Amino acid sequence: MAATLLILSIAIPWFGALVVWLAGDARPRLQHGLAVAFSVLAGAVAVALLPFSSSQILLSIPVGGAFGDFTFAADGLGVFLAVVATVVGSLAVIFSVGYMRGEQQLGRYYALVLFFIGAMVGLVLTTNLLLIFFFWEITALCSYALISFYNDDPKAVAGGIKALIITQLGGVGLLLGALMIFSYTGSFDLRDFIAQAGNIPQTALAVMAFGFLAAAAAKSAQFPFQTWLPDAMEAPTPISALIHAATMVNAGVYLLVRFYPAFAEVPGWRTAVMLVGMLSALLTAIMAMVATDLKRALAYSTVSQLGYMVYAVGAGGLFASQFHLMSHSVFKALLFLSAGAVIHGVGTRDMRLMGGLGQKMPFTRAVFVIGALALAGLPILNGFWSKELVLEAGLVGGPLWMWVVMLVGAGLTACYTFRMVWMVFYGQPRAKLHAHEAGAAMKTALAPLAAGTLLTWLLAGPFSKLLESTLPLHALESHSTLHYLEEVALAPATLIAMVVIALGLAAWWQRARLQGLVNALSGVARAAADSFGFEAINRGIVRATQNSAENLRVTQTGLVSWNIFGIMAGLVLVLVILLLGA
Amino acid sequence: MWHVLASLGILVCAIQAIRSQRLLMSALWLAGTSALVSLLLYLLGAPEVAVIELSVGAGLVTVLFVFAINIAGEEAIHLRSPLPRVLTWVTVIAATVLVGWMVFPGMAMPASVPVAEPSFTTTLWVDRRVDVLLQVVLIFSGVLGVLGLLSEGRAGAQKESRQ
Amino acid sequence: MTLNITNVAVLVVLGLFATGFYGLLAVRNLIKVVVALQILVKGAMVALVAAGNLTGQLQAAQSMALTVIVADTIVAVVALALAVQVRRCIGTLDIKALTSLKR
Amino acid sequence: MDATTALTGLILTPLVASPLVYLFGRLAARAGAPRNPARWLALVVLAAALAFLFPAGQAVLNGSAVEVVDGAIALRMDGIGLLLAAAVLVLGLLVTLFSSPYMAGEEGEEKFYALLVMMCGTMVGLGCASDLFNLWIWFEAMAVSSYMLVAFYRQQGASLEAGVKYLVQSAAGSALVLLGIALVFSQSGTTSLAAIRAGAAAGSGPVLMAAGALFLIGFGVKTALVPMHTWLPDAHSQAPSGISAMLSGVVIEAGLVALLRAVGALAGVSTSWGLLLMVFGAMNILLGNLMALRQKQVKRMLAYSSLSHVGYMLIGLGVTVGFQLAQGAAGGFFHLLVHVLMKGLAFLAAGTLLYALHLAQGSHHPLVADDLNGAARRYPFIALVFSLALLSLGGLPPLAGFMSKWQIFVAGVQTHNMAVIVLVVFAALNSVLSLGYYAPLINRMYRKEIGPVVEMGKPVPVVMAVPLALLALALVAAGFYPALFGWLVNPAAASLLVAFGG
Repeated sequence: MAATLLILSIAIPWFGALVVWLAGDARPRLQHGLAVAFSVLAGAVAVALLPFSSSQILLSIPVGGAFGDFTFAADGLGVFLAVVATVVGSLAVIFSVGYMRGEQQLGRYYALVLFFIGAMVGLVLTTNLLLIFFFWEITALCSYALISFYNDDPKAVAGGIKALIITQLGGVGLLLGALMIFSYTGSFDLRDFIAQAGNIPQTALAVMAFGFLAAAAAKSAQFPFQTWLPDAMEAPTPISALIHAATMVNAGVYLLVRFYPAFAEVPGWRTAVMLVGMLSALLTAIMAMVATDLKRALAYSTVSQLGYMVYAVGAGGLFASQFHLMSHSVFKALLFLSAGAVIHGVGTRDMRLMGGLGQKMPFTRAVFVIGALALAGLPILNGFWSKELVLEAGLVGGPLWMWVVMLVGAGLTACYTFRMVWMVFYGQPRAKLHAHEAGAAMKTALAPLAAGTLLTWLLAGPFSKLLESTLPLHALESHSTLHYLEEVALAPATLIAMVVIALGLAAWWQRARLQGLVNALSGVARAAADSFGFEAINRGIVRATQNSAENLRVTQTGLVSWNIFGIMAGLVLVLVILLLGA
Repeated sequence: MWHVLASLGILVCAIQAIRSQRLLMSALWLAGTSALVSLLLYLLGAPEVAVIELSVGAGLVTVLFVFAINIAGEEAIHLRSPLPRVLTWVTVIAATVLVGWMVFPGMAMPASVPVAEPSFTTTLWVDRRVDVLLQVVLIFSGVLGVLGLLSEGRAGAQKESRQ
Repeated sequence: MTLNITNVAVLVVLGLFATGFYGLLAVRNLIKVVVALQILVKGAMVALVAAGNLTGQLQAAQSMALTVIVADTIVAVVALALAVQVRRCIGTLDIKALTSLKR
Repeated sequence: MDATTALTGLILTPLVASPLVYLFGRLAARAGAPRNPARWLALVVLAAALAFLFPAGQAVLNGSAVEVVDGAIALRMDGIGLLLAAAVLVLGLLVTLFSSPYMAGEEGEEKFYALLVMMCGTMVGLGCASDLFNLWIWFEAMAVSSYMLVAFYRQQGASLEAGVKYLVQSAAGSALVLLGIALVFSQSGTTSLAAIRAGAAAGSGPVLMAAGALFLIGFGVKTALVPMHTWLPDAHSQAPSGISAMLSGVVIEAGLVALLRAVGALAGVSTSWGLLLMVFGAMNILLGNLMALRQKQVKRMLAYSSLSHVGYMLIGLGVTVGFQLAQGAAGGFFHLLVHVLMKGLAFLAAGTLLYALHLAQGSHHPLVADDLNGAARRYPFIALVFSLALLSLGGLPPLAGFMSKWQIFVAGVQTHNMAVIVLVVFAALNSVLSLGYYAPLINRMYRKEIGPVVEMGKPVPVVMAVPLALLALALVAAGFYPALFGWLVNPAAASLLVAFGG
C-alpha cells in the first residue's frame, strides 16, 4: 500500500505532464482542468502517505553496477517535503488557471510544472545517491525551462541559462561527493554511507562534505551562488512561488539536513555551513532594502530566509531548520502568489510605480499583509515561531557573534518587509495603473495559504513526531506543540529578538529622521544594488570563457596543411609521452 | 651495391617530385620513384610484388596522373608554402628523428633465414583470401566514388538513357 | 653500421616518410598533395616488405604489399577525381582557395 | 542457424548486396522510375544483416566469441564487435529510412545507398577483424566508401572542400597505420593480434612503442582525437544529414574500436596507454566544448560536440586501460552506444529541419541557429526530439546521456587516483559548460515569435519522423533504466579488459 502510494506520488504528476502535453495547445480549458486534476491528486496521494512514514525501505528496484539499486523510503523528512511540494504545487497550478489564462504554449508550461513536482517528490523520497542527483538535475532542468518560458524575452532566456549553469556548477560538488561515497562504501544507499561515515578517511569525507555544501549552496541560492535567484524572477509568478520559493530552493537545505549525521564531525564543516547561511541572510537582506522590483525583493528575502535555515542546520538545529522551512514555504508561496495577483492586476513589477493599491485590491492586500507579517517574524504567525526556534538553535549551537548578526538580519527583514508593503499597497498612487482584484482561481489558491500562515505553527508537535521517523542516525526527538511554544515564549532570547524586530519596524517608520544614517549607508546601498560585485564576477567569468572560445576558433584554419600539421604535432606529442613514460 | 644506388635514386626522385614546379614533371618523378621502389622490392626478395608495383605504381598510376592533369589543367602555383617554413622543417625533422631513433636499432639486424612458407600464390589466394575479397570491395567503392564525383550530371544521364 | 639491405631500406622508409610529410605540409597544389600521399604510402610499403625480409616471411609481406598497392591506387584515383571536380567547380587547384570552411 | 554461418552471412550480406543495390538502382534510374528502388533494397539488405546478427550475437552473449576462419585470417566477433555491429546496423537502418525522402530526387541516389550499405558492411567487418593487416584493410575500405558520401553534393564547393580535407587527412592517417603495421610485423613476424599480444608481453622494445604511437595517431585521425580532429567539423557539416549521423554516430566510433584493437595488441609494451587515452580525452572535451560555444551553424556545432563526447569515451576507456577497472570501459562503451543514439538523433533532427527549411526549397544554405526561431510552433515533434537529443548531449537526466557520463565518472573516482578524480571534475565542469551552447538552441526553438525562415518552411514527411521517434524513445528509456543496455555493454567491456590484460 505504502509502496503503491509512493510510486503514485511520483508517477501521477509525470503521467499528468505527458497527458497535458498531449492534450495539445488547441484546447486550453482542457489543459487547465487536467493540470489541476493531476496536481491535486498528487497532493492527495502525498498526504495519504503521511501516516505510513517510516524509516524502512519501501521499494527497491534492482539495477546494480555503477548505478546501485534504486531504493525509495517514505521517511519523515522525505514525506514532509513531498507533501510541501505537492500541496504548494497544486495551489500554484490552481493559481495558474487564472494567472496564465490566454497564454500560448500552455502544454509546455503545465507539463514542466507537473514534471517538476514529480521530480521534487522523487528527490526527497529516494535513498539512492544516483537518484538524488538524477532528480536534483531534473528539478534544475525544469527550473531552467520555466524561467525561460517567455523565450521571446532575452532577459528570461539569459536568466534561465544562468540558473541552469550555476546550479549545475554546484551540482558538480554533489556529483563528486556521491561518486566518492560510492568508491569508499561500494554502495549508493545513503543509509550505508551514514552508517559507515566514521570509517572513511578524513580527507575524503571532507571532500564529500564540502562538495555537498557547494551543491546545497548553489541550489538554495546561498552565498556565493546567490546571483541566479533574482534573475530567475523572469519566470511566470506561480513558478517563482512554487520552484523559487517553496520547493526547489529547499532542496539544498534538505541535502544538508539529510547528511548532517555523517558530516557533523568533519572539522570546520559546521562553521562553514553557518557562515554560508549567515552571509546569505545578511547580504541579501541588505539587497532587499534597496530593491525596486517587487519579485526581486521577494527573491532576496527568500535567499535571506534560506540563509536562516542553513544557519540552523550548521548550528545543529535540524528541527528548527525544517520547521522554518515549512513556515517559509507557506508564507513565501503566499507572498509570491499575492504579488503575482498584484502584477497580474497592474501589469508591472516595479514597486516605484505602485502605491495605494490596497483600495482596489482589498483581498490581495489582506493576504499579502498576513504573509508579510509572518516574514517579518511578528508573533502568533508561523514565521515568528520558527524564526525564534532558529535563533535559539543558533544561540545554543553556534558562536555568539553570528547570533548577533542573525538578529540584525531579523531586524532588517522587518524593515524591508514593511517597506515593501508600504510601497505596494499604501500611500498615494505614483502612476496611473488600472488595477483589478484577483480572480476566483487565484483567490482559491491564496486563501488556504493565508490560513496556513496563520495556523501551521500549531503543527509543531505532530511535525516533530513525523520527523522522528526519519532515517536512522538522525537524533530527532519529538515534543508536544505546547513544549515548543513554551520554549519560544519563555526564552529571553525571544524578547531580544522582538525588540530588534520592533527596532527594524521603527526604523522604517522614522525613515525621514534617519536620513543622515541612510545617506551614510548609501555606499552600502549602491554596492547592494550591484549585488556586492558578484554579478561582475559572474560576467567576468562568462566573458573570459567566451573570449577564449572565440580566440580558439582561429585554430580551425580550414587549410589542409595546418590539418596535417596537427597530425604531425600529435605524433610528436605521443612519441614524447611514450619515451618519457618508458 | 645496387640497393644503395636504388635507395639514393628513390629519395632523389621523391624529393624532385615534391620540389618540381610543373605537375607533369612531378608525376613523372613519382613514376621514377615507383620504378626504383620496385627495384628495391625486388632486391629485398619480393619479385612478384615488384612487378606489380612496376606496372601499377609506375604505369597505371602515372597514366591516371597524366590524365587528371590533362583534365584539370597545368596550373602554376609556385607560391610560398602556406605554413611558416621553419615550422614545417622542425615538425618533419622532429617526427622523423623520433621515429627513426626508436625504430632503427630494432630494425638494424641481419635478415633472418626465410622460414618455410607457402608460395606467394597460396599466401595470397588461400591464407589471405579475405584481403583479396576486400580488394574487390575497395575497387567497387572506389569506382562508385569516381562515378559519383565525375559523372556528367543530369544532361549526361539523359543522353545516356536515350542511347 | 653496415649498409646491408635492411638498414638501407629503413633509411629509405624514413626518407620517404619525411619527404611525404614535408610535401603534405608545404605543397599547395591539390594534385601534388596526392603525389605526396603516394610517396608516403610507398614508404610504408617498402617498410612492409623490409619487415618480411627481416622476419623471413616474405610471402606474407608480399601479399600484404599487393593489397596495399591496390588500396593505395584506389585512394589515388578517388583523390584525383576529387581534384578534377574541385578544379571544375571552384576553378583552381590551390588548397589556399579551399578554406571557405573554417572556425 | 549456427553462429558461424550467421556471422558469415552478417559480414557477406552487405558487401555482396551493395553492388546489387547499385545495379538495380541504376537500371531503375535509367528507366526513369520516379522513386528509386535502391532505398528499399538498402533497407532490406540492412534488415537482413540485422537478422543474421541475432544468432551470432546470441552466441557471443553466451560467452563464446564466434569465429569465421578463412585461411590465415579469422574474423572473430567478441563483445566489442557485437556492440559495434549492433550500433552500425541499427543506425544504418534508421538513416536509410530517414534518407529516403531526404535524398529523393538527388542525382546519384543509387550510389548513395550502395555506398551506405557498403560502409555499414565494412564497419561490421572492422569490428570483427582479428588480424592487424586485415583490420587496416577493413578500415581503408570503410574510408574509401565514405569519401564520396561526404562530398556527395559535388556541385557545391564547400562539400568538395570538406571531401578533400577528409580524404587527405584520412589517407595520411592510414599511411601512418600502415607504417606501424610494418614495424609490428618486423618484430613479431605475424599480424595476428592475439599472437602479437602474446609476443609483445614477453619481449618489448621501442620499435613496438613507436608502432603503438603510429596506431594511436593513425586511427586517431578517424576517431577525431585533438589535434587530428580538423577534418571532422567540415565533413560532418557538409555531408548529407544522414551521413553526418553515420559519421558522428558510428564512423568515429569504428575508428576508436580499431584504435583499441591495434593498441590493445601492444598493451604490454608500455604502461602509458591509459594515460595517453585520458590526455586525449581531456583535450577533446575542452577543445570540443570551446569550439562549439560560439558556433552559429547548427550542424557544425554538433560536430564539435562530437569531439567532446569522444573525449568522455576516452576517459572511461583510459580508466580501464590504465587501472584495470572494467567499470570504466563499461561506461565508455555505454557512452559510445548512447552517443550513437543521441548524436544520431541530433543530426537527423537537425537534418529534418535543414530539409524543411532549406533543402526542400532548393537552397544549400547551412542551417544556422537563427533559422530555428520559433520552430516548435510549426514542427512541435521535431523540436521536442531535437531538444531531447541536445539535453541528453548536455548530460541532463532523465536522458541516457546523463547515465553514461555518470558511469564513466563513477569509474574515474573509483580509481582513488587524485589526478583522475581531478579529471572527472574537469569533465563534469565541461559538461556544465556544454549547456552554454545546447540550451540557447532549445530556447530559440520554443520562441513564440516565428522567424521568417520557419514561416516559409515546408512540411516534414512522416517517414523522416519515424527514426527520430525510435531514437528518442530509446534515449528516454535508457535514461530511466540505465541497465537497459548492460547486456550489450558489459561483454564489450570484458573484451577490452581481456585485450589490455586485466
